[in-house]
Parts: sequence; structure tokens; C-alpha cells
Amino acid sequence: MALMSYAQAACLALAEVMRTDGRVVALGEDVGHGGIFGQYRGLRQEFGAARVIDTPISEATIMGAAVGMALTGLRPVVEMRVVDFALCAIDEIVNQAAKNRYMFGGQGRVPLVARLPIGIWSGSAAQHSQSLEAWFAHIPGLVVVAPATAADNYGLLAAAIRCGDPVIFMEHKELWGLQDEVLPQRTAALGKARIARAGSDLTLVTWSSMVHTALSTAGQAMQQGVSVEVIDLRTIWPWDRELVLASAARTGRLLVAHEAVQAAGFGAEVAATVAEELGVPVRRLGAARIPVGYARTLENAARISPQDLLREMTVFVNRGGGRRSMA
Amino acid sequence: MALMSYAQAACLALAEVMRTDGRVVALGEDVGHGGIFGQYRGLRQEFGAARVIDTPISEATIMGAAVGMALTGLRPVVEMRVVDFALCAIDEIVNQAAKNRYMFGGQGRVPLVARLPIGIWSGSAAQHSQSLEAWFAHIPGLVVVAPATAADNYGLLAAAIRCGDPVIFMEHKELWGLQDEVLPQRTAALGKARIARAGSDLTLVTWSSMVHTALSTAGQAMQQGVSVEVIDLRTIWPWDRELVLASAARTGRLLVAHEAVQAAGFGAEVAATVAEELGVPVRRLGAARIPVGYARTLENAARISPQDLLREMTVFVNRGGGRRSMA
Amino acid sequence: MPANIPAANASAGDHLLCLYLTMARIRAFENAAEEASRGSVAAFGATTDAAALVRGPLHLSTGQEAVAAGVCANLARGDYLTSTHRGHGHTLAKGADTTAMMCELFGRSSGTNKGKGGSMHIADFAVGMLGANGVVAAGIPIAVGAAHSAKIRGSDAIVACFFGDGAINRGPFLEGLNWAKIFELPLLFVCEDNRYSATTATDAMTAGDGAAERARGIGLAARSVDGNDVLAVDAAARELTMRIRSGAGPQFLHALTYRVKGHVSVDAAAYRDRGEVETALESDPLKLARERLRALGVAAARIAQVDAQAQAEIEAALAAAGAAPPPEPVEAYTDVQDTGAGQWR
Amino acid sequence: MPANIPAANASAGDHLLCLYLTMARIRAFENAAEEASRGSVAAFGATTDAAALVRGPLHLSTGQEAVAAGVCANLARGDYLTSTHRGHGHTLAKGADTTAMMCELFGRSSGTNKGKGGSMHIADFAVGMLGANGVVAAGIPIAVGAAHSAKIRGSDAIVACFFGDGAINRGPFLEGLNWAKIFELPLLFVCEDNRYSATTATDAMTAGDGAAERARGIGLAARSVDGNDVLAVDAAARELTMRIRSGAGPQFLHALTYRVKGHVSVDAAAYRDRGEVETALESDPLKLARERLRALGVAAARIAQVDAQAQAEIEAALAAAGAAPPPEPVEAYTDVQDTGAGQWR
Ligand SMILES: Cc1ncc(C[n+]2csc(CCOP(=O)(O)OP(=O)(O)O)c2C)c(N)n1
Ligand SMILES: Cc1ncc(C[n+]2csc(CCOP(=O)(O)OP(=O)(O)O)c2C)c(N)n1
Ligand SMILES: [Mg+2]
Ligand SMILES: [Mg+2]
Repeated sequence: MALMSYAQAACLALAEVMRTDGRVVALGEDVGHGGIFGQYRGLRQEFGAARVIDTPISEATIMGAAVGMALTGLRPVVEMRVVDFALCAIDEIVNQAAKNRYMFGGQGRVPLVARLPIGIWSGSAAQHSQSLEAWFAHIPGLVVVAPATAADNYGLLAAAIRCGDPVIFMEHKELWGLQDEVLPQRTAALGKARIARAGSDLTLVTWSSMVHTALSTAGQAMQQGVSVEVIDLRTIWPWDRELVLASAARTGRLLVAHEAVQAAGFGAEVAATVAEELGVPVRRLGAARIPVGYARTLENAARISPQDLLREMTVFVNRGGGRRSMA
Repeated sequence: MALMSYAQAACLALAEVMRTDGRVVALGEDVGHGGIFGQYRGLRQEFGAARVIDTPISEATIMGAAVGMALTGLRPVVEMRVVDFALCAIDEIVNQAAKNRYMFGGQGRVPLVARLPIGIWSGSAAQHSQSLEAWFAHIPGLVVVAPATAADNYGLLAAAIRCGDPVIFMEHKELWGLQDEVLPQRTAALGKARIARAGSDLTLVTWSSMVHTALSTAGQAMQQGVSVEVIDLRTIWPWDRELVLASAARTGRLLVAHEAVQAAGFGAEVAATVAEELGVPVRRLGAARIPVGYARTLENAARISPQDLLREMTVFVNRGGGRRSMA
Repeated sequence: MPANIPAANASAGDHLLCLYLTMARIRAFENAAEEASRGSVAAFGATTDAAALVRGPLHLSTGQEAVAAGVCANLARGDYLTSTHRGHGHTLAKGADTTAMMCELFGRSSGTNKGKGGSMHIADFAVGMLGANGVVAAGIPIAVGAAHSAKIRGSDAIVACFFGDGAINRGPFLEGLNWAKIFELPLLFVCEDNRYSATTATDAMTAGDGAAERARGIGLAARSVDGNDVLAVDAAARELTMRIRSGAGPQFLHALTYRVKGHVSVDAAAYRDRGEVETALESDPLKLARERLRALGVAAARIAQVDAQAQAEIEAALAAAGAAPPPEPVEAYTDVQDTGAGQWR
Repeated sequence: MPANIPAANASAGDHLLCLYLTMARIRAFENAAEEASRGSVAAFGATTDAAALVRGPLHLSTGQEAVAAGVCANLARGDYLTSTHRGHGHTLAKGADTTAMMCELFGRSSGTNKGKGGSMHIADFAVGMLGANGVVAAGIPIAVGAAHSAKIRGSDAIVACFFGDGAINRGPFLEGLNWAKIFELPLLFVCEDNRYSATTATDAMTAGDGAAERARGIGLAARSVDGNDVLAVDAAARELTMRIRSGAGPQFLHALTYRVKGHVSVDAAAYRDRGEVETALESDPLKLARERLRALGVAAARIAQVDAQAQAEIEAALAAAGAAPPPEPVEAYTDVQDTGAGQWR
């Protein structure tokens, strides 16, 4: 058990897997110098330039090459820095990595992990702030992971590398420095959510950085007599339907909150499923459908604030899940 | 009023707008020879190679150049052949076209229409068969259109070219030959759905090619005593919430059906919204989360069949919207 | 079936006959596929016929067989290859089984891809053929990765990467060549230049002096060759693959040929001059090879025998494919992914 | 403020002084921005300070001013320019208002972008500056489109497209150059080669003989120039822009310079040799220009006066930006799109 940062936890997971599995390589821009967030620190020193590969600024080829590596016996971990730049490699993710195994009738497999950090990164404006997990959840062939803690970044990254199919691994850019206790050798299971806080009035499903807002806000809600069960989804696809449905059946209300734009966000999938399966009242809280602006006031308008979340929880429980305006 | 095909209707709309607005140009691979589906037939002859521009196979630059053209006084109509190839131009769509106006504080605007045909195109397998409208609905700055008829392909394409902001215009590859009556000069309004068939037991929201399945199936359902109101959404973003909510409030049940993968598809947005706002029972019917296979049996497994849709409608109405298994 | 790699000590005639068999097999295979695909796809004004046995867009490499045959004669089974949408020839030349390929085009579960891919995604990983690709230029980064992997793993496999003249205008061409060169990867780039990209004459869309010059601008050694002369392709490929095997890094081959048919089988290619095609047919690679074989003293009967062998193979493949069952619908849910696969809507 | 375009009949000294003012203004602007950005962003081990006035990643062009000044001196107001993440210099040199730019960096609604863009998206469409860009190489296709548009519209505007040495390894570089050449567009490509791409020395990531050679491989005429010598850049740009204006099609300029600071303001650039930086500082473009000015007989006092003018402008800009109000939250919902905009969740 050791206290470490979200970035350090990723380094540790990668280092441990690389020590025991010679097929694992890391590639991307600036990984050789430790990555600009320190998420590859020390790896070049330990594993050398042949396995911790600095690449040209060629996102399409970074991802495409990783597919070729994966098909021929390696297990590449691909760094894209921010999901926004991975948009330069979308054909390679969606048409190649995700479909290869199927399209070729299982002749090959593509065991790669693509690290596509999401989230608002203070003051970085529209092109460095997106959360696009819903996109990848929509694509057959992809596993999608969004860890909220250092412990999960450790455990889920290790699990992702071992997965055997392409995993879109979405760290959050404002969590790199977050510290918590990591239990080495404890890999988390893909597809399993975690009840981060138990409660009885409302099930709040969330993931990534929003988990922390949810936990602090749930404490405040409790003071107002509203007991919130917070579920950290951890894996976006496959998401833990059983756990979520069981919780929502128990509490009778479902709220999904995420940093991504609400319109066509993954919250819609969770809410729609719960509505279909249980018929209990559902609500969503996601970002307005606006790009992330630069000025602090604008950026804040694109964020879900703790106040927004608290209001949504308490109003929902107190009104019993009725309509809300189309503001 | 003239009977014409979906492809001809698009040609007509484009030709008419090009005649009256010198800023409109068309560009893409093979548009000079009429487009491989005939959707640009005759335009090169009428407007010349300077305005009907054959391009290299450079999707990123086709889209990026269209952004530069739009910023400097033109109104480009961009051909991508199938949405799958537009994945080679996603940065240009999402980070550039969609965000430009906002990011630069309204200094410029990007009045372009990107034609990204969707849908299963018989026997074309995984990389030529996707329906990705949900992706674009998730991106602030984009309008998303999916016409189901020749009349709408005419009216909505003309409206899209006049829109002033980037429009993702998603024709369906298996509708090119579909014929119906087109009323020239009648532009459709973006954002307005259409009640394609009135009914009282169930609201069925759908779009694109699935509208035709819905209409024929609704007839069969009627014979079984189930009255289905079919709404052709036409514009995916902004979608016509008012019309859908009013209909669902009236019928008391909402079913959304689409050809796209159900998981994180746009049906989730519609279903979640209706559940949130009305609390009426909702269901979705979209494709399984599998790539589209080549063999007919496999391709059919990735399609929503009329039988699937009929079963879903009748079971829904007869059981009163209860649970369904997680098959 | 084994790839046709001429024996090192073969006579000139036997050597060429071996290459000729590969070409004849490709020609026969594609002729049969074209026949079985009538009405396969709606495009270029064609309407579809639900009864077509081979479905979807079918891209034929008729007239380009010498490139596939000549290059692949210099690849071992353990070497890798990536291809394009026009990949039957590359796949056959790399040694894939004709029957399994025909089954794939017929959408049978006995196909190379279990019926999941069809013509545009034909592949046979067992012989190192890592796949045709429906996206222009998308095979390039994959080939780069396969070569990088070989280098990292210390394998002596090399990779051949085929792409068209149109593909050199897509970004991955630049990125892939640059990458291959800085890491000095064991990779042969082959630009199979048939002068057309769909309905467009590629020349007008291509700045500069073409593929080889572009490759040189990125620091690669590049050679041009008459892509209809199978011996010339074979000789160039031999030299380049030997260089690659000796550690000289990536090499580039520009093979000039001609797309005799339309872009897809339903394309009548009305946009080009019929005379152009007729001139091109004069240098049909099979015709040229037959002339050369005769000049080398190979008897007409032996050539006819090879033609007949190729034809018989294809007949057998057609019969097998026609009789094979289609995949069960449940197979639509396999090989998607292990975690969170398939069925869930 | 007007762009500094030296008068045609200016003396050599006045001509250079005019270019020098542009460089001094950029230097002063970026020094002030850097100061105001302390603690702006978490990366390279830095932690953030919520009080930073300039937020987010700040990419400084310190030491590269001669490229912006020399090229833009040859652009008219109606000409267009696209830039990179490192775009302050290009924007100022194109004639954008210093105060509006500083307001933008401070996130004020009086900023060029109304506070919506910040440093990475700085733009001033009024002077033809179509935007910095947070995505490497993304400005290239946009510039191509602007030039194509000028050609179609029969406008006599030309376009300058700036990008870094790292950008030449991304696909759009190839695609954009090819496109510009086949359509013979009025476009000046400027590779501002500061030898680094973030923490990586670009040379090791770049195959072949570099940007100019690569451009030639795609059929463009290309020139290389000492990017720290503002007169050399100016002269080269003059020649190339004149060619473009006379209809010669796209031209390519490779300007060699050096990134004196870290990749972003919080990057201490510990990955490179301090000596390398010190050597580079000896050919600082402002220092070189001052020496040249003295040699041309311009009095030290006149140079100091220009320095003071630049400094005063920036002080005024800082004061105005400090006093300006931030955008109202409601402005977050404007300029998204007209149809189906903003507020809906
Ligand atoms: C990225 C992408 N853009 C467009 C297409 C449509 N398309 C398929 S083949 C083709 C022409 C390719 O030309 P070339 O590379 O010369 O190969 P050839 O067809 O001549 O073998 C085009 C444009 C595609 N498949 N992928
Ligand atoms: C497509 C893309 N990949 C990666 C990045 C991250 N990034 C920002 S600047 C930069 C280095 C760019 O190098 P160069 O083009 O030489 O420009 P310079 O920073 O030296 O001005 C990188 C890798 C990005 N912004 N966009
Ligand atoms: Mg070709
Ligand atoms: Mg640089």
C-alpha cells in the first residue's frame, strides 16, 4: 500500500507489466522524456528506447502502427496526450483497431491500449478539453475505461494491457496530481463498477473526475437529508448494468452526471437503459452543448459545478422525479 | 411537382442553389464525373471545374480546405462518399469546423455542408456501413440532418447550404434510387420533424432509411390493433423535442428505432429525454454492438428487420411498457 | 496452396512459368468473381440483384497481376503483407488458398474471414497476408507497425506494403514513409500505379514527379519499374528485398501499370477513352509473359497446361464455395471483443 | 495598430527599424504574457495557481520573432495568415491590436476572441489572421482552402501558412502541399523550424533532408533561410510573395531558428543542454538586428526609442487587460451555432 499520484500509479502499472511481459511497448510523442505529465517517468531509463518509443507527430501512424504491432505479437500502449489529438487517428481507432478482429474473422487480435486523456484542463479552451467517451462506447470492438482514482488508474491500466482487445483508456487531465492509496498487484476488473458511497434515496452514476464532485456533494446532500448512493462506473463499456440496475431498483431514482456534453453523452445510455428496464424516474446532468471557452467564467459555464449537482440531487429527491423545464 | 430519385433530388437542390448563389461550390473525390452514386450528375457541365472541384484522395484536406473556403466567403458542399471515410477528416470536422466560430469569438463563421452518407450498403461490410449520427449530435457547433425521402433530400439540402453553420448532412446509401414526389422551391426547415403517420398507442421516433421500415410495419401493427404514430425526425440536431414530447405525452409510450448501433446511439438521447420529461415508458431498438459483417446472414444480424420492429411495437403496447430481458 | 516462389536454381523458363502461374491464377480468380458478382452493388447507375453470389463493391486487379506476382515471389511465408481494397492478387500471390478466398467472396463460414470480410477485407494471416483494407492508405501505418514489431522482436520477417497511386495523396503516406525511415524498418513500399483513382485520372491530382520522387523527398531510396513486366518487377523486388534483409532499411518500388477494368465491377468507366484501354491491353502482363515464355523456348502446351491448372483450381473453388453453407446468424456475435461483446444493445 | 510594413522608399536603416519594432513588440508582449502566466497550467511537474491572469498552456516564440516579422512585412492587410499554437508573433506581425490580444490572454470580453480562445486560439480576422490552432498542422488545410477561395473568387489576396518543424511529419503537410500545387494556389508555406517539437529534438524524428527537400519532392519550389536574420527572411519572403502575386503558384520557405524557451512557459526544458541554448542566444534575432542597425548608422537612441515604444504599448495593454471585465457567463452560449445552439443539455 503506497500513497501515490494518478500519474505515478499509471507509471507503476506500466512498469510492472513491462517487466513481466516483453511484448509490452509504449509509444507516442514525448514518452521518452517521461511524458509531459510525468505519466511515463523513468520508463525509458528502465526499458530503453526500443520499448519506450518516441514518435514523430504522426497520430494516424502512431495508432495505425500500434495496430500492426498488436497483430504481430506486441502489446502496444499508445499515448495520444489528449483525446482531442486522437481525432487525427480516428480512422485507425474505429475502422482499423476496433474492427480488425471481426472483419478478418478472428484471424488476428489487436491487444492495444490507447491512452486518450479527457476533460477540462484549466484554461486550455475548446481543443484540449473534450470528453468523448460516448463516441467510443458506440463503436463495437472497443473497451472504454475512465478511472477516477490513482488506485484505479493502476489497477485498470494493468487490466487494460492484459485485455487482448483494443481498450480506449481515458485518464482525466486534471487528475494527474491526485493522490491516493494504491495496492500494488491488485488489478481491477474491467466492466465492474464500484459503489463509492452507499445511499438509499437516489442512485448517482458517474465516472472520472466527476466522482470526486459527486462524493463531496453527496456528503452535503446527506446534511439536507438526502441519501445518495454514488456509483463510480470505472468502465464505460462494458458498463456494469447489473450493479446500476440493482441500485436504481433499490433507491427508485437514477441520476447520471458527467463532464461530457449531455446531448448524446453516455449518460443517455445509462438513463435510457434504466428507464427501459425499471421505469423509475431518471435524470441526467451533463455539460451544455457548447465548446469549452477559455475565460474562467466561460469555462465554468461548461463545467458541472458542485452546486449544480447538489441542486439536481435534492430537487430530484424532493420533487419525486417529476418534470423539469427545458431551460 | 416531379417524381425523382433521392440522388436526383440532391442534384437539383444543389444546382438551384448554385445558380442563385455564386459562393456555393462543391468539392470531393469524383464529383466531376457526377459522383459515383450520380449525386452530382450534370453539375460539372453546368458550373465548370472551378466550382465543381475534383480533389485528390485527401479527406483531411478536403474538409480543412472547406473550412478555409467557408471562412473567406464561399459556401462549400463537401462530399465524403461514406461517413466511414470522413473518419479521416474528424479533426477537421470536430476541432476546426465545429469550433471555429466559437473559439474565435464569432470573428468568422463556417457555412459548410459535409455530406457523410450513412447506412448499410449491401455487402459492403464493416468499413462502409456505419451510421454515426450520434457522434455529431454530441459535438457543439454542428447541425446534423438525415433525410429519409427524395423530397426531404431536396428541401433539407437546400436549407443546409443556406444554414450559415456547419451541417453534417447524412444521406443513406441505400436510398439513392428511392423515388418520390419533389416540390421544387420547397425548402424544408432544419430542426422540424414530420409526423409521417398518425397514431394513438405508441410514438415511434425514427429517421433515415428506417422511416420506410417504420411506415410499412406500422401498417401491419394496425392490423393487429396497435396504432402507431411514426415521427420522421429528419434533423438529428437540433431534434424536434416539442413534437416528440407532445406525441409521446399523447400516446403514452415512446419507441425509438434506428439503424445505428443502439449502445450510445442517438436513440438514447431521445429515450432519456422523454423519460426525464414525461416519465412515460420508453424503449429503444437499435443495432447490436457488432460491426457489420459481409455475408448476408451476418449483415442481416446487424440490421433491424421489419419483424424485429413489429414485435417490439406490439409487445410494448400489449405489455404496457414493462421490463424486457437483457438478451 | 504454397505461394509461387520460383526455386533458386530454376531455369529462366521455369522461373517465369512459376510467376505466370500466379498471374494466371489471379486472372482466373477475378474473372470468376466478376461473373459471380453481377448486380452485386448499386453505384455508377447500376441496380442491384439480390441473387448475386458475390456481394458489395468488387475491385478487380485485372491487368495488374505482374505487380503482385513479381513482388510476392520474393517474400517468404513468414513475411508480412498489407494490401488495399484491390487485394485479391496480393493475397493469392502471397499463397492464400484459392478455395478459402472464393468461399469468402461468396460469404461462407469456410471463407478466409469466416464470411465476415468479403472482397474488400480479404486476408490470410496464416500466410502473413494481414489484410485488404476498405480505407485508402490505411494499410500503410499497419505495415509500418508490423515492420517495427519485427524489428523489436528481433524477427527476420520483412513487410511488403501495397498501395495505389491515389493513396500517395493521403497523409498516412507521408507519415508512414517518414516513420519507416527514421526507425530503419524492414519494409518494402510498393506503389501499384494503375493511373486511376476511381473515376479520376490520378496524374492531375498529383503534384510533382510522382511516387518515387516523393519517396526520395522523404529520404527513401526509390526505384521505378514497368509494372506489366513480371520479370522486371521480380528483379527489382529481389534487389530491394535483399537490401532490406541485409538491414538497409525501407525501400520503395513504383510499379507502373494500368487499371483495365472499371473502378469496381459495375463501373463501365465511361469517363475514359476506349482507345486508351485498348492500347493498354497490348501490354497485358499475361500476354507479355506468354511471349517471353515462348521466346525462352517454353512450349505452348506447357503454357496452356498452366492456364488449365489455374482454371481448374478456380472451378474447384467455385464449386466448393457454391456448396458451402453461409455463417449461422449467431456467428455475427463472435470475434467482436471478449469483454463486453456483441449481443447487448 | 497597423502592421509594420516598411515603406517602399524607406532607407535601409528605416526599413530595418520598422522590422525591428515588430520584433520588439512581440518580445515585449510575450515577456509580459509569460510573467502574467506563472502557475497557469499543470504539466512538466508544475502545479497550478488559480490566480494566474493568463491561463492554460502558453507557447512563446521568443527568439523566433524574425520569422514572423520578416514574412508579414510582405503581406497586405487583405492577405490571410494561418498559424500554430505558437502564434502571438504571427498575429502581432500581421497587425493585430496589442491591447485586444492581451485582453484575450487575460480572458476578457474585450479580447480579440471575446475571451473564448486565449493564447492557443489567438486570431484577428479583421487583419486577415485566421487563427492560431491547438492542433499541430491543422492550419495547413485551412490555409489551402483560403487560398483556393481567393482563386475562385478572383481576389488578389494571398495566404501565408506558418507551421513548425514537427508539423512536417503530419499527414496534412503532404496533403496541403499537394493540393496547393495542383491547383496552383496563391500560398506561401512557412516552416518555422525551431528544432524542437515539445521535448523532442525534431531532427531525429524527421527522415530525409528536411522541410525544403520534402516540399521539392511534392513539386514545390522551396528556399531555406536563416530565420534569425530578419532581413534575410524579409528578402526571401519578398521574392516568394512577388512570385505568388505574379501567378507562379505556391512557394515554400524554410526558416531555421531556435526555440529559446521551453515548449510551454512551465517547461524548464531540462531535457536539453544548457550550452545549446546559450549558443543559440548569441544569434538572437533582436540582438542581430540591433547590431545591423548600428552598422547602418542608426543611432542607439533611436533603437532605444523603439524599444521603449514597444514596452509602453505592452504596459498600456496590460493595464487595459487588467481593468477589463471578464465575459458574462451568458456569453458562453453565444456564437455556438444559430440552429439548435447552446443551452439545451
Ligand atoms: C480514405 C478513403 N477515401 C476514399 C475512398 C473511396 N475509394 C476507394 S478506392 C478509391 C481510389 C483509390 O485509388 P488508388 O489508390 O489509385 O487505388 P486503385 O483503386 O487504383 O487500386 C477511392 C477514392 C476510400 N476507400 N478511402
Ligand atoms: C495533432 C497534435 N499532436 C500533438 C500535439 C501536442 N503538441 C503541441 S505543440 C507540439 C510540438 C509541435 O512542434 P512544432 O511543429 O515544431 O512546433 P513548435 O512547438 O516547435 O512551435 C506538440 C507535439 C498537438 N497539439 N496536436
Ligand atoms: Mg490507382
Ligand atoms: Mg518546432
